Amino acid sequence: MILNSVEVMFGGQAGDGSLTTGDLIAGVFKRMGLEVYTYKDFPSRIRGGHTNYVIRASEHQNYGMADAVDALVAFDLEAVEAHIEEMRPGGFVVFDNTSETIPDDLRRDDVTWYEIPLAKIAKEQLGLELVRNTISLGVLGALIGMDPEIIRNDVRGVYQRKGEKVVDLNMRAIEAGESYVLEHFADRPSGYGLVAGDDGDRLIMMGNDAIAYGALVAGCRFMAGYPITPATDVLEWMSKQLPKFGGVVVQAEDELAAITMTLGAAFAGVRAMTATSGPGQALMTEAIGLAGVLEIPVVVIECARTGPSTGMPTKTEQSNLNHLIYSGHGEIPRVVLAPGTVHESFEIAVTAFNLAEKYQVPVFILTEQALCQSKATLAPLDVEAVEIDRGKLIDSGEVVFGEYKRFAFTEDGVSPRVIPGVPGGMHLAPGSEHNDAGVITENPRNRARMMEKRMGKLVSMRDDLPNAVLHGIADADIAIVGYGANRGPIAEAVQRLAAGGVLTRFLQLRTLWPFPEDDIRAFVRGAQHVFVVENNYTGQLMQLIRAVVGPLDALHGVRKYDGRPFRPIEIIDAVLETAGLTLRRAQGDIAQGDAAAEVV
Amino acid sequence: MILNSVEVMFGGQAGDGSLTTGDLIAGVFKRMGLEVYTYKDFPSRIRGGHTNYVIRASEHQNYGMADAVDALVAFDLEAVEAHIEEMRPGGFVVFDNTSETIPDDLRRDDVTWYEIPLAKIAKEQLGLELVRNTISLGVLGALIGMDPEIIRNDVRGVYQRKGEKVVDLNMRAIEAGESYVLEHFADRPSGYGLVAGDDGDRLIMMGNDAIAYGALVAGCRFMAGYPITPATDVLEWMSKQLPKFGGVVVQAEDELAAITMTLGAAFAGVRAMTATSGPGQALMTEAIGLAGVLEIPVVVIECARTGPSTGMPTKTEQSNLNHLIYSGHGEIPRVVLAPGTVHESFEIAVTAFNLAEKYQVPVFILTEQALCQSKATLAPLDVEAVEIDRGKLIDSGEVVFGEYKRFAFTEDGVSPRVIPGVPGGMHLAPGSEHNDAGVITENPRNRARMMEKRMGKLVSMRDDLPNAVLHGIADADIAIVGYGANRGPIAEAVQRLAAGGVLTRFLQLRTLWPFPEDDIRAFVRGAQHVFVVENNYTGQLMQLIRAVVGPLDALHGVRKYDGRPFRPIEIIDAVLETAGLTLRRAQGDIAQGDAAAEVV
Amino acid sequence: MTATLTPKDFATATPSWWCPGCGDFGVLSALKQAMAELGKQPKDVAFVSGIGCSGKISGYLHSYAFHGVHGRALPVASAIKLANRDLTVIAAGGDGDGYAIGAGHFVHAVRRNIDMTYIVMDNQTYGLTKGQSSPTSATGYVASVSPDGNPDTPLNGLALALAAGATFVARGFSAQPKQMVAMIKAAVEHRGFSIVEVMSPCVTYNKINTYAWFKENVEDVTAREDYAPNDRAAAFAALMREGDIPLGIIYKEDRPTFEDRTGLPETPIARLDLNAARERFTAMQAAYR
Amino acid sequence: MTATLTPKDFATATPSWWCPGCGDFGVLSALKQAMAELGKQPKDVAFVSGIGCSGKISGYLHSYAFHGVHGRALPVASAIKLANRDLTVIAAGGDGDGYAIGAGHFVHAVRRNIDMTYIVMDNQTYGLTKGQSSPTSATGYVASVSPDGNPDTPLNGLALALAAGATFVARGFSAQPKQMVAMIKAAVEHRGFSIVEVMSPCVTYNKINTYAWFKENVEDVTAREDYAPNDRAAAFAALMREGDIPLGIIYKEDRPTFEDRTGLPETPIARLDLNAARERFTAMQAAYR
Ligand SMILES: Cc1ncc(C[n+]2csc(CCOP(=O)(O)OP(=O)(O)O)c2C)c(N)n1
Ligand SMILES: Cc1ncc(C[n+]2csc(CCOP(=O)(O)OP(=O)(O)O)c2C)c(N)n1
Ligand code: SF4
Ligand code: SF4
Ligand SMILES: [Mg+2]
Ligand SMILES: [Mg+2]
Repeated sequence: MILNSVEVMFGGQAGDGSLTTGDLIAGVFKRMGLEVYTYKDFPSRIRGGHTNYVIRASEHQNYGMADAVDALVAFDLEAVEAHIEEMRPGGFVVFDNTSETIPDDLRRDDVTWYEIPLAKIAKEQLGLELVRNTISLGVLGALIGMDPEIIRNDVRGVYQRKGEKVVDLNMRAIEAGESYVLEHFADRPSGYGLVAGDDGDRLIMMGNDAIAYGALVAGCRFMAGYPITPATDVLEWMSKQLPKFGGVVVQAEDELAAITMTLGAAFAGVRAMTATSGPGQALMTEAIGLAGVLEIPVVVIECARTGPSTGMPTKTEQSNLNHLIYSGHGEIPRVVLAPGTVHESFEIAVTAFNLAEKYQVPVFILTEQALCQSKATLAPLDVEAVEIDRGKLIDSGEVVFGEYKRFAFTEDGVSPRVIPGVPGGMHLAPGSEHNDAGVITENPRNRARMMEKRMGKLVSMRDDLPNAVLHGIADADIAIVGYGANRGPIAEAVQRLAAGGVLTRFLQLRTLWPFPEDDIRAFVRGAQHVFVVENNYTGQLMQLIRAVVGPLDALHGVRKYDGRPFRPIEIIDAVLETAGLTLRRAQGDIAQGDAAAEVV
Repeated sequence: MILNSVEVMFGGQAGDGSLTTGDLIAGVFKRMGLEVYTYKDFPSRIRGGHTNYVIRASEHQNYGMADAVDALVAFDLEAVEAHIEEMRPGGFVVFDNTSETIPDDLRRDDVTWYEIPLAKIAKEQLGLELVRNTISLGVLGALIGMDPEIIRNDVRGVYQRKGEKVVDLNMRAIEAGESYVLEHFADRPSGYGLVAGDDGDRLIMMGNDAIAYGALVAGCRFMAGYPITPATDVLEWMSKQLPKFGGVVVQAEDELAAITMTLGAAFAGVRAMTATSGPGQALMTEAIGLAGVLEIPVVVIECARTGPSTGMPTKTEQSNLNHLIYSGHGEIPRVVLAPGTVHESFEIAVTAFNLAEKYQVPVFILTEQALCQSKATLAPLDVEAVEIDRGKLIDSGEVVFGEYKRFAFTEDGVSPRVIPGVPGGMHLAPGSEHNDAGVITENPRNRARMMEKRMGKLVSMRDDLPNAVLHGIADADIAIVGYGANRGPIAEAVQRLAAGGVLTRFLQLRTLWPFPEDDIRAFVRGAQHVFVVENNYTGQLMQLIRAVVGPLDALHGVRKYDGRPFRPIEIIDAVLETAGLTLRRAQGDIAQGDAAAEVV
Repeated sequence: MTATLTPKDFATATPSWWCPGCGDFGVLSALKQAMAELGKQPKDVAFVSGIGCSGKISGYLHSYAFHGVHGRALPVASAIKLANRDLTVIAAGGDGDGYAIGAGHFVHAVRRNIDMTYIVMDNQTYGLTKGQSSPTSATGYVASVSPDGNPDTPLNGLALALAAGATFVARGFSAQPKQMVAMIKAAVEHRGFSIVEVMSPCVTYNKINTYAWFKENVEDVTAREDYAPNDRAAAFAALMREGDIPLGIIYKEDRPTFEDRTGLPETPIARLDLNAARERFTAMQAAYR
Repeated sequence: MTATLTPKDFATATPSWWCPGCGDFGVLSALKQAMAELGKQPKDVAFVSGIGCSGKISGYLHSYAFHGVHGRALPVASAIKLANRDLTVIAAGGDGDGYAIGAGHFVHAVRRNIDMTYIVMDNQTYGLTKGQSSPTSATGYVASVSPDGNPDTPLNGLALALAAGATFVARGFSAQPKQMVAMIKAAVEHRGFSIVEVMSPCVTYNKINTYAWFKENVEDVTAREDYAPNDRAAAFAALMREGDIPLGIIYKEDRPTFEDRTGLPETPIARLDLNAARERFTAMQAAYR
């Protein structure tokens, strides 16, 4: 049987509590010492509509889903219809047959079926239909060997504040689930098993929380935002925490206000940010140009979702990289950073604030639904290691009026920056072109010089930008480029291809603008094939790479634009097919999902 | 002396009436049978502040300024200070010395100085300082030989509605100017002369007027806009004309409203447009995505100015091509067209509306201050030749409800489009992803198919897009690429380089998106040097070209980002320097500004 | 088409995405009822909605429906009306859509007075984004983004409309269908911009402003015989009075519409022959000779 | 710094870009006078303006001045105040900047009631873009974009503010400096969001609402002894009355500010030590174990 590697999918209707149970399962897996990654696929509505929650457990962190679902817990037929094809042969389905039955055409015979009247048991034995979630938890636990004690502790932890009666009810629900399995399926093992290990000193965190936490630690004390999926988490997190640290959060009337408030706070000397997604980002376009010309440090978090327009608001995509890099009239220096893991989400949030203030530019943190709303296990975050570099900020003492020039021309293009309240620093900060003192002028020579000063910062900042991470075998013939949430599935594909005898190298970009031309040039050199993996239709990253290395025949786009993240096998297949290779070891063996899983 | 080739610059303070006089001069030149191009350089304020108006007359239309100013009419010292360096050796200055005198360091001795107390004469002899403009007209006329009769007719034409007294006053002003020259400078010829020819059947029109007129002729009957320089002209023109043709113009509360109103009108079946500039364009970003996903035909005119942010609002630039192509979250099919002349402004306006409706996509017309606010002489516009193609529009009859699908999948990606009022066509047009009937769905297969349907239109439209225009010698080793207002100075440079023995070819792009990859590939092939001429800092067009042909060593950027348009000599020099060439005929001979000017 | 219409004629096949018990159901059925009683044909109705739970309503009314971007329902709807004045144009959206991101358009649509109707479905929260405070949330309202309570003073959308020069201002409650139907009919028949704000409880997130709470707090002003809906200042005072929430047609006035003032022709612009007037176009070039 | 200040202390070296006679000159000098009389130090004044002729005013007041994008002066200024509550924050802009593109922010800045002052320089036209109709232009006002006359009903910004819950509403006239100075001082001293609308004639484009015209039409309400500026409905009625243009402090009320309601600490956020509380940060990770 397969040990310590399972991908569970919880499928039901939005608002039926499956998210809570999903989180519980993730917690139990973690406490059993396993690495966990979760992915939420819910509709853009509050109650009803198919939703599913994927929880993957393995011995090594893969930061992504496996090739297929091992265990589908389906609360209704719709869940089976929607996902039966995604099941791995040998996997199993737990189905609530209280009111529906599985039609034959859906009844795959290469998966094991556990049909249990969950709702019925919940109502009749426990008197509350809602607890069928907890029952299913007991069922799943018994089938794959989740530690009964840990399950009970965690469930207690979640329901404690609702009182002992509720806790007790849920305890009995777990019990009911477990015993049902014992009674009915003793002869039908699931084929999956977990070996309890040591939880150790680890966290389980969502990408958005890691960014928000990073921002707080980095000294962000002002946030203005307008709710929008999947960025609202950040606004909510900051609303709870900032006031505790002397800061403030403003729920703005729209994104035009959110971004201009962020500029105002930053102008006044506070590390400030806003967070939004595509539609809101579009509305912030004009103000970003103002931040650029006024050299105001702001951090803007983009939690990307599926466009265009309202698109599929709760789904993932990488289709606004172009917007972050190119939008707006006129040209400004700007930075676009993209974390690939929850841990990097924290680190990059910190870096973003330092870069913003050191170079007085707007910095975007580009993340996406499949990363920012996904949870993963990770080592504790090192707060002590965080260094705050405020650059040429003058927030105390005084400057000599007349001598001091806010937009002074300097070597690195960065001018000393006073904040209101500092004696002698009074000046005008105008969105119109201005001279070094901030006086508006249309003089052509000054204009050219100011453009050179501002844009020059893109060069002076080079050494401070997050480097690209090389995965796999440095001199392999096959190269892969990608960023963000694709870091997980690509890295896993690389690992498994290697296990299968196909060597590849993968460059994970973390700085997307200024575009790491040298890294790309060096990385692509000598590669027989270069695969550019991205979640969009037009190949935005590919276009950037082509401008650097030319439209080489060796460049291949691997794209997905259906709102769903990549599964490793999709990348493996694309590579093998294009490169005309097959794996030395048969696909089946390694399609296992966790390269490190032992097959007993 | 130099015949029929003169560039006059009128320099004074904003709001002092020099614009009126500049227009008058342009008109007189035209009526004398010459080709005229004008360029306005005014500050972003209403009264005061240096402003200048350039009027160039030549025997062939150059659509741009010459290398240097021949005749500077300076109403104050500031005008001399600002422009004396731009004067051509051999040129002349008319200076109003009523209250200021020329300091020696400015007194170039290679130009002729005509110092006249214009204001004094105006006040003392005519009793109104303002008429010094008209006096200067008489002075200029006498110096370069403008037809006195035509001058008088045109001046009468302009002031008629103000009554005979005003007309008479201005007549005496012209008189005063002419006689002053006769009395004082009979011995000092300007070195320039004009030979009155036949005006013929020609127009003189501003780029913005040509676009607005084209839109009207193309059937545009709704416009919503918000004032912004240099796009306001279009809004003003349409406000006067549309009501006469059953249409309506709405002055919106902001650009967010302007663009969404435009979408609404187009959805209802009216050819609709809006016009704006950078800052407003930035605010329209989100709604453009909606037009893309709802497949609503809208035309958006971008009259580009100098950014970023407020930048230099009255100056020219080509720095938001990237924005028009790449802005917005998610990917939509869109078209970006760029006229290079006033005549093309008319034609492309017509094409834009046909493309928009035939392919149900947003179409941008990209023009810029140096073109849209410049006047030029041109042949009459052929209205009869205009064809209106509304594509798959169903605006009458009826469709069968249930069978009809607004977003039906078709060969060319374009679906039959009903408008409200048509029986049976009722449907939902949602910004969310939807199926062919307009029902919102997050099904991955439908999503992928819808993306392919919409984006596929970029391919099906290829043959209908305005072609790129080849200027110069088709097989020359030196190639130049450019668009928009640079069409003039580049084409002139090409001509003059040829006259000097250096052969070049110039590809003027008129469709910028979908990017004409094949044309570029074919054009660049075999070129020793490829110069990409554009008015911005980062080389936006260059970046697009690099993505197609690679970062060739042969690619050279010729860029200007000081808010001023190119003069031909800047391009000539860049080409010669980089290519390490010199002209067979000495620079001086051909730097003449009008390749066709005879040098007597 | 001549057969009398019923609400069913305005039903769509699409199942609603609202939570059971959501106030928006009441708004939708009242709207269907009103359309049927007014004898409108679905083909002649343009229905524009914003983004939000409320915004989904455009998917459930059989008509030419437009589900645009957040906060821009009014400019879209205004232009549809100008483009084809034969259509009955209705816009609808939430309190966030209309009074937060859409506040600027709201004020200007009101003063433009184009002949159309705007329905604001007010649940005093941002439903679709999971219950944050909205412009109409009470001060102190505790939500995910205001854990310590909403610090802002609630916005009175109807008072705002009066200040902006509204010519028809009414408020209903989604649990009182009869009054809503009557109000929507009067609004649609009003010549000019009419606004109907409907208290539409969010049963999932707003645990304060519930059906029960509203039943306690609403008051039908039209019931008071001393109330005359033609005095702007009095209407303002009524709306501003602390305590109860006035329902009914609160203000009504006849004033020239945007169409009147611009002399918009009777022929809908959408019906014009674009190829007419060619020679007039050519003649215009004289001005540039 | 202790020496008493004069308007000169708030002057900049930059020459103004306004037309001779522009009403904005009056606003600027009243503002300098008020700042001097209030004893504010230029270093402690943050002055944010919009885009327009009026918007250029930030370049002429010696202070920490921010000349942003069109229509967004209020959010910028609001955040500056929250970031450093020790600053005196003033925003200024035109009728287009504040009531057209900025209308949404205006309404929300008012209801948020942050302790700052907003000066609207109303010339009833878009000056900088050469005289189009603005939200406050009279119906029928003829301009380049409304050759047949402005079809819209003028917007009463102060009435709008009252409807949005304003706590300080005043109007001045740039030809009456004394009153303006007093009003601006009262506004700055008001605890909360104060709005001062100043009638500031555009001598170049607006040939209707001239100085002469205003002298004819303005009326000082505070002069009427029956007028008490503490009744919102009465203030609304006064503002809405046809005919004359009321000047003076039209409404004033004490209400908790945004700062009060959010319990914003007295220490300006801009002065916080960002490296403090490291161990508290680490402790927070427990929640994720
Ligand atoms: C530009 C933009 N910003 C934010 C969002 C996210 N969003 C969707 S609906 C909504 C508000 C919903 O509140 P309301 O208008 O009151 O509608 P309700 O759901 O309460 O009916 C928001 C903020 C968006 N879709 N677009
Ligand atoms: C986003 C944007 N749209 C349009 C403009 C052009 N613009 C500059 S000032 C202005 C309006 C000026 O009117 P107002 O605010 O009343 O100021 P005034 O010039 O009358 O003092 C406009 C539309 C702009 N700068 N930015
Ligand atoms: S969340 Fe609230 S507003 Fe949205 S559908 Fe549910 S009940 Fe209605
Ligand atoms: S145009 Fe009008 S508002 Fe602008 S500066 Fe001149 S007078 Fe003042
Ligand atoms: Mg709501
Ligand atoms: Mg104004």
